[in-house]
Amino acid sequence: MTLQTMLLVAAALFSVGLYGAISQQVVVMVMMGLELMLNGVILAAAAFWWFLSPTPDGQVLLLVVITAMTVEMAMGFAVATLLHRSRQSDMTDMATDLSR
Amino acid sequence: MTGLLWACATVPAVVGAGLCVSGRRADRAAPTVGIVTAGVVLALSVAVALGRPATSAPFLPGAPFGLAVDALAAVVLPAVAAVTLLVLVFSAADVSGARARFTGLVLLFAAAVVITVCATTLPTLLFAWEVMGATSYALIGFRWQEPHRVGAGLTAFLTTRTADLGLYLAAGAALAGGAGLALADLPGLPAPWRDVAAAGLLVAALGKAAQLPFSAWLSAAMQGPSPVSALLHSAAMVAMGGYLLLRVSPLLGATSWAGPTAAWVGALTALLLGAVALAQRDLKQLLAASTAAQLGFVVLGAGVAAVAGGTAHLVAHAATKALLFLAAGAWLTALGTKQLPALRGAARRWPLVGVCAGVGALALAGVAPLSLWATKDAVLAGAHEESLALYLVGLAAAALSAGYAGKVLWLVWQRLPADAEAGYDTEEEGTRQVRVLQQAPLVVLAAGAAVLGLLALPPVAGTLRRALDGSGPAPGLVELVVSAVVGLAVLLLVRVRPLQPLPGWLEGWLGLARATDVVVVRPVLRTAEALARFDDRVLARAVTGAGRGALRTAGAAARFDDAVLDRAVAGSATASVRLADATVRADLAGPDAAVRSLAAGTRWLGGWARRTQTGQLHQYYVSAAVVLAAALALLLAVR
Amino acid sequence: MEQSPLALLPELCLLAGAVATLLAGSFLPRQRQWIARLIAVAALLAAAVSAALAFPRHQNGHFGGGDAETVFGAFVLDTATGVTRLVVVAAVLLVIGLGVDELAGTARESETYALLLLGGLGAIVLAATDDLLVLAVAFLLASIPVYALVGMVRSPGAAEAALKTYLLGALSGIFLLLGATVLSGIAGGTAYVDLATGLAGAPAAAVAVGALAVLAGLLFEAGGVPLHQWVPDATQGAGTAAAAFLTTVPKIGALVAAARLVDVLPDALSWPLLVGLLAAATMTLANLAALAQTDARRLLGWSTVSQVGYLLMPVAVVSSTSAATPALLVYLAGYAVTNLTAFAVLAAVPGARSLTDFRGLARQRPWLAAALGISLLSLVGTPPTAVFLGKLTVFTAAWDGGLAWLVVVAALNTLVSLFYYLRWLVEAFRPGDPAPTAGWAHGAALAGALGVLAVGLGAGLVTALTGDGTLG
Amino acid sequence: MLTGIVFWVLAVVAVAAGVAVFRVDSMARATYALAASFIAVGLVLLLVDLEFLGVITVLMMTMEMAVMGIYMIMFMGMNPALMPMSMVHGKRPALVVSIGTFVVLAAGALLVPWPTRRGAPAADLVTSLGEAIMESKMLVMMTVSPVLFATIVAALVLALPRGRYDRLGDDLRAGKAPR
Amino acid sequence: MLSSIIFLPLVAAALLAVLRVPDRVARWTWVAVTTADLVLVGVLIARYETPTDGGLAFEERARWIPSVNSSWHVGVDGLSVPLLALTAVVFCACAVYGLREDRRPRQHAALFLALQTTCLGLFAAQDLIVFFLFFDLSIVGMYAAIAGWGHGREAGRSALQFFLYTFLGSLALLLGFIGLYLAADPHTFDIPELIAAAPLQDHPVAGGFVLAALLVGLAVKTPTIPFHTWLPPAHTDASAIGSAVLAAVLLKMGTYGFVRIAMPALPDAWRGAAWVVLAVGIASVLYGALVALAQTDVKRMIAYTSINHMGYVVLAVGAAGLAGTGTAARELAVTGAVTQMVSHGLLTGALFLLAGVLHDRTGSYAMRDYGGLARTAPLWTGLFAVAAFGSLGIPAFSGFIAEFQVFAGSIGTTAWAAIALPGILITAALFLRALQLLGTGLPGGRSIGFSDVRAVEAVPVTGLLLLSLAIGVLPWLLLDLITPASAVLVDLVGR
Repeated sequence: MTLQTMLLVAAALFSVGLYGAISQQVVVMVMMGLELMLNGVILAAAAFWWFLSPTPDGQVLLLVVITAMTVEMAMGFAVATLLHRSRQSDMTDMATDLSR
Repeated sequence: MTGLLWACATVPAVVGAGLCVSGRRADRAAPTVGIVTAGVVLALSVAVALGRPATSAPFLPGAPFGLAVDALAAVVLPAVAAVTLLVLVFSAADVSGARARFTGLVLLFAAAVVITVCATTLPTLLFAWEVMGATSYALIGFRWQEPHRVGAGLTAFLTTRTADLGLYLAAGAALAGGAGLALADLPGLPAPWRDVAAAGLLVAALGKAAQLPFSAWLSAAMQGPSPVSALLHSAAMVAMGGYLLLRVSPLLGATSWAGPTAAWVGALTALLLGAVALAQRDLKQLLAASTAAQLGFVVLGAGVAAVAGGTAHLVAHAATKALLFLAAGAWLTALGTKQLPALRGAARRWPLVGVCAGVGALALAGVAPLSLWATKDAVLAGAHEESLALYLVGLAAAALSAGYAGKVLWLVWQRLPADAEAGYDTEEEGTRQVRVLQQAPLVVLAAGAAVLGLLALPPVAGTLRRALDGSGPAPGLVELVVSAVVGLAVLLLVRVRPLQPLPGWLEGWLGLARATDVVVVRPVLRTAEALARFDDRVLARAVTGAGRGALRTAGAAARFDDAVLDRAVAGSATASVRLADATVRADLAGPDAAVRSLAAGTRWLGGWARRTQTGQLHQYYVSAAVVLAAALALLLAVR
Repeated sequence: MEQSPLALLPELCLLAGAVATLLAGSFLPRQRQWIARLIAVAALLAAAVSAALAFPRHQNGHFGGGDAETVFGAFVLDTATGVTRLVVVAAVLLVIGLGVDELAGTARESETYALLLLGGLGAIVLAATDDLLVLAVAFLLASIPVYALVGMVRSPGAAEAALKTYLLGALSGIFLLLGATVLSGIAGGTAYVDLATGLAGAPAAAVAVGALAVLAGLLFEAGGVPLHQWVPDATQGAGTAAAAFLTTVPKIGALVAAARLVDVLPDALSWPLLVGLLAAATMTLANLAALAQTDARRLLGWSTVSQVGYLLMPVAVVSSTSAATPALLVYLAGYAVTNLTAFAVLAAVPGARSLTDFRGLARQRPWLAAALGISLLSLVGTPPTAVFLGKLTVFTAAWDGGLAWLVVVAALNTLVSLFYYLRWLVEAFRPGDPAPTAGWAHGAALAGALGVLAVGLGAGLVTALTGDGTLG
Repeated sequence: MLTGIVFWVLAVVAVAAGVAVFRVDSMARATYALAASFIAVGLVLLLVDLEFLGVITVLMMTMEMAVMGIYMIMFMGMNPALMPMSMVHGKRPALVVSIGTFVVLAAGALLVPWPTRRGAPAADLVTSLGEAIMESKMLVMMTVSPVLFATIVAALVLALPRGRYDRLGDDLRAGKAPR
Repeated sequence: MLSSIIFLPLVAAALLAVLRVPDRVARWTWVAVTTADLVLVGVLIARYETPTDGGLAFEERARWIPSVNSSWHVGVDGLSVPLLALTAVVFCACAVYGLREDRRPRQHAALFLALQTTCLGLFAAQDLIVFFLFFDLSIVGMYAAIAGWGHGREAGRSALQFFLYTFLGSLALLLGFIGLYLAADPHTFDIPELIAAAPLQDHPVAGGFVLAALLVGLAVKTPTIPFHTWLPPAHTDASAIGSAVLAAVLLKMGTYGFVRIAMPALPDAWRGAAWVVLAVGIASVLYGALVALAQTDVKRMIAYTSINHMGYVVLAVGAAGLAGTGTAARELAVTGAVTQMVSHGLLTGALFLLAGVLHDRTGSYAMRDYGGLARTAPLWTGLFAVAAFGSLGIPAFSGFIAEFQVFAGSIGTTAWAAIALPGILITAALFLRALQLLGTGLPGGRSIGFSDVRAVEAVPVTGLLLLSLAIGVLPWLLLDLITPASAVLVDLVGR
């Protein structure tokens, strides 16, 4: 277990999440992709903390990331609900009236 | 005395402007006012001719409005003033309708002539010079109801103005040479600028004097009323061309080429326009061509530094030709025609007019001892000193003048044909009468035409020559005799053997007008039209096209919509026309195409910009990722 | 390090105001929610007064320099913060003013005010902080109210706009967190002071990834390329007041924050060039896209994006010229008041959506048309209006900072922008029957127009506030 | 050595579960996979002495996935088990972008000359975290509170179709919403 | 003094915009205010004494944007006083002519009063930002004038084109100003300070770029070819007053910028670019004249002659930048350029007002629609003839004074300037042709029943023409003002 390997895994998680965020049509699935990206960020933060600068700052950072994740997800659910109610759809592809 | 000089210039100007502005209301009083003013001017001019004042007023920086009466001006100024007065007297009886405008313009013209004669700086000269041109335009086109007369004025004005550009050039050269704008300083200019100044002045003078190749305008100018022709096209304006050359004769002499050039142009004009005059069938046209030819002698004189002779010829010719023009005008008003065949025997109907005209014609023919005989020889003497060829050409020209003068003389004194009335009223409704006021000036002018030769004969000639600082030779006795014999012989020859019709190109003024039309006017107009098309179709449309293109919705760029196709089809007809233009001026197609593609490009870009906004979220994600990756690459690449 | 919460009085006023507004709103009958509005306005006024009073004290602080006063180790009290506070508070006040007609008596009126206050608070903290952690949290605080405000009107368009705003915001938040992680990891701390020292010798690639990611987050908040797509959608889909808010307030915070960040980034990488290119791309794309818009709101949305492009110019040169920070602040102030004036006109003609709906405005409501004209001409950059002053200073700063090409690009863009601003203006002066107008927004538009002129004419005063701009 | 093996196992689990999120054919299973991925990362956190944060991660994620499951049943009206999963678009660009991202990040991770470790972890990590939160990073937590407040307000505003005036009448006095 | 001259019209405009006074009152207020301003300018000229060593008179300076060293700085010298006077005169004439405006006269008056402030302010500005402020606002005002009171079907589009095109110019100008500001040390927008410092003297490349920006900006406004295409449609579709103001005053802003800013502040670069300027001037003279010759629409024709006439100015300022020995010639060229600005303002203003009469009576500008107007409208024809002759450079009118100085000075500097001489000739041809088509012959077409000019039309035109005549006969009245300033300018350019 080295910094490099941990970062590699984090990069993998981030990229997989990005793939999901881009390829998924259902809002909730897009959110899952985003979560997975955040998962990678968490892992990277931990790696940096442990291998480079084990200061309290790093811990607070992790805490902030986790908070952000929660908050974003809460908003995500709210928005998905809103969309579902107003358009009877939870697909991002269906919500393309606003363009150009 | 300077006050008198200013008055001499401003009185006719102010009165003339006032008459012009007051319009038809002043018509009744105008002739009287005009005659009185002209009389005052004559008196003033005589006074200043004797007093020789010089004065100046602030005008342009470094170039005051300078007026001065030197010997040359002292001779010419009274002559011009006198002719003006006589012409106004004549026209008081001759011109009808809008007399205020006519008199006003004549007085304005007279003021300009006074200033021209007395000008000591280039701006002053140009000032008056251009006003002469403008008033001559207005006077030639005096009867504006008839478009061809206005057109003739336009031709006259534009031709003389073309030549006037030389004065602008000369002014620039004077400044560049650092000599200032005074006429007297011009010969002192350093080498290249001196030549430029000389060339500019030469061109300007040749244009006004209707010398080759500018002569054609004088033909057109005959559309003006006869008094106008008498004043402008004999005594004053045309003469001013010759006068200018006489005045700057030192400058011409200071260059190696300007004098001979002027001399040859003058001589050739005298010869060729003499031939032209011989071929004319219209009295005024004949007189006009003769004017150009006679001015040729003046120019010749200036070119060979025979200033005194030139001056004398100028003055004598003014009297002679004004006389003839007024006579022609009297006949025109009375008989309604100026066609020579129709004027057969006209002299016999009004003997006084006939006699006066006869004196004029004889003088013109160079019959001794009338005026032009001696003055012309004074010039030719100078030419002889310069070169024999020049002298011979001049002599031939003198013979020609005897020819056309004789043609007129014999014609008008022929027996009145029975069917004379048939030829009348071809140009206007004749009055069949010649009034006293029309006849009186003729007498005065005839006297002048007869005796003014004294200026070129001893003892006056010597005085004059000394006053003019001239060193030109006096005519020898042999020359005087030769020319008198030639003149008389030709005159008699014409009497014995009436002329055969001469070639059309001579009657048509050497095709000068046509040539100008083909070489200058048409190309300019074509260019103007082409440029206007270019401006409308290419430049302006390109810009509006760019604007429209940017405004156009960008969806149009994405799909090649019907409107575009429709326009393309509908526009193909105009496009083919445009294509023709484009092929003719391939270089002009460059900016056109460029700006068009710019317009299209903006339109396309607008569409592209909006197409990035697909509404598809995953595409936003992809674009964000791609752009950020590119930014990263850029950051790492550019360091 | 000062720990006195009093130093954060304006922020506390906003927070307390938000809580009080929300609480009051939950007990007020529908038609008497104006009391909640009053509370919100009072809180804003209190914040404005306290911010104004505090302003002179830290006017000499400059960000990046060591002599600026910092509260809680992460909240810088300098000119930029002071100006941001004033501008944000004023902007929120104006938003409430222009939104009264639209919001009064609606079911969510008090919530809206609370969210406006919270969003304003987020923008201020975003602008004032010099710590990556606070930056990340402030990002959330600034963006979450925006999601709600966009979706508030409950129309399909609003829902879609909210979705897009949210999804782009979430992605940007992740970018921001990723960047914060990388930067703090290699620098050994999250405070900008640590970054300045820690990044100096750090590996360039890591710095590039980290800083770019943080910048991406801020670009979302500001509405710059490549995360700008939500702006026109949200502007079109949301209610007028919400649109006015989201095109103004978050940008103020984000751009100041971006300037603070770029200022501490090491010189090893060509940040000016990158930010300059992003600025050029933003303004060009937005102006081109705005050309053919027919919906007034969407047009203003794109206009906002283009203005962000100009606003990024001083950010690009923030570390190379002292003129950049004042220029940024001046432009932000001018832009805020101008943009809100334009939205006030929109709010004053509630029925108008497309540009042609404004026909007859000049005949029927000359003052409103004048306000529209002033705001649109200001957006173009015509003197003596607010944005002209901004453009002048910004162009000067960018040129001075070595980005003369960017100034040329910006000038050409200004020309392009004239097309669409003028199209709207022309419609307003054509004959026609406009929709009925609303009173409060009318007043807000006039006040805003006066403000636009005041900023331009009183330029000396404004620039005196924004400082001489010496940077550390 | 042991840590290494555990790490690799967890790493493989985390990534594999992450991949599985988008490979399984129902949303419910995707939720489980995501939870697994998070738990694996949470366990990795434990490996680097971040017990507190690791536990938090695991707990939060478990909760969140539970919420997600409930959410899907309640609001979407889907049967989580039977939901077919073929709602994908733009797979190719997604693949290209994500692989590209991975290559860039991985290359960075492997090639960047990372600096050496500065300092050592505090003896009591939780205490140091608490101190940091209450002292040097106090503003973070001060800001988090309005964030949570805003989130609650915003989420309710967005998610609730009917406000209090719909339920309680315009003057809030009615016991029931007007029908 | 100067500030009150500048802002008096604006204050009146604001009052007219706010107070809903009756139309009659609005019209007469307009006349009164412009007359008052004209009187004030007259007082200013009467009290004007040529400042020593190239300074300014009636200088006023107040803080504005100290952070960028920009201030409300106004002042006049021999280059600006004539243009201030021209502005006051032209606007006063337009106000009288505007007494017959019946479309929203109150707003019309307010707009033109505001426009007057922008013009006066520009000519008095001694600070680049103040200059730019008025430069830009004049565009906005003129746009409103064309779009709001123009009478072509395409008025909106022409106005837009005008706005876009001149706005492009103003942006280029702004870039140039910023470049000057940054080059100066300390940074400043103050024109006298910039002139004194001549900041880019030893930086040929940077100076070249800054000058290029300024040149483009000013060339669009002037306009010279190839930036002129906005002018003809703008004139064709503008009202008579709009055209008169546009041609008589607004075009001067471009050329004034040359002598006020570009030449003295960037002497080195100007000398380097002088050949280009000269060539553009020559091309403008000839091109403008030729294209005007081919026009069939009298207003378009006058518009194109503006390009020709402004070309003389460009020619002269280009020649003034040629390093040569003849200081006198270059001074004459500059004096001629300023004289030409005034002269063109007076004469073209008169011509456009006269063209407006045509449109007012019959709605047509096409020359072939008329003929024989000398009979039905002798006064109109007379005035048109006088204006045309003045415009084609006949002595006794200001045009001759200007053109003589321009040509004598330019040719005195470089013989190449003589290429432009045919411009005089073509201008003469086209004006006389127009006069012939419109005025002479027998009345036909729309000339029949054409009512002659009324007093409110004749008075302003006559006033403008009389002023032109005064300058033509007593040019030193004007030249004494200009000459010292042009000497200073030539001196500065020669640095």
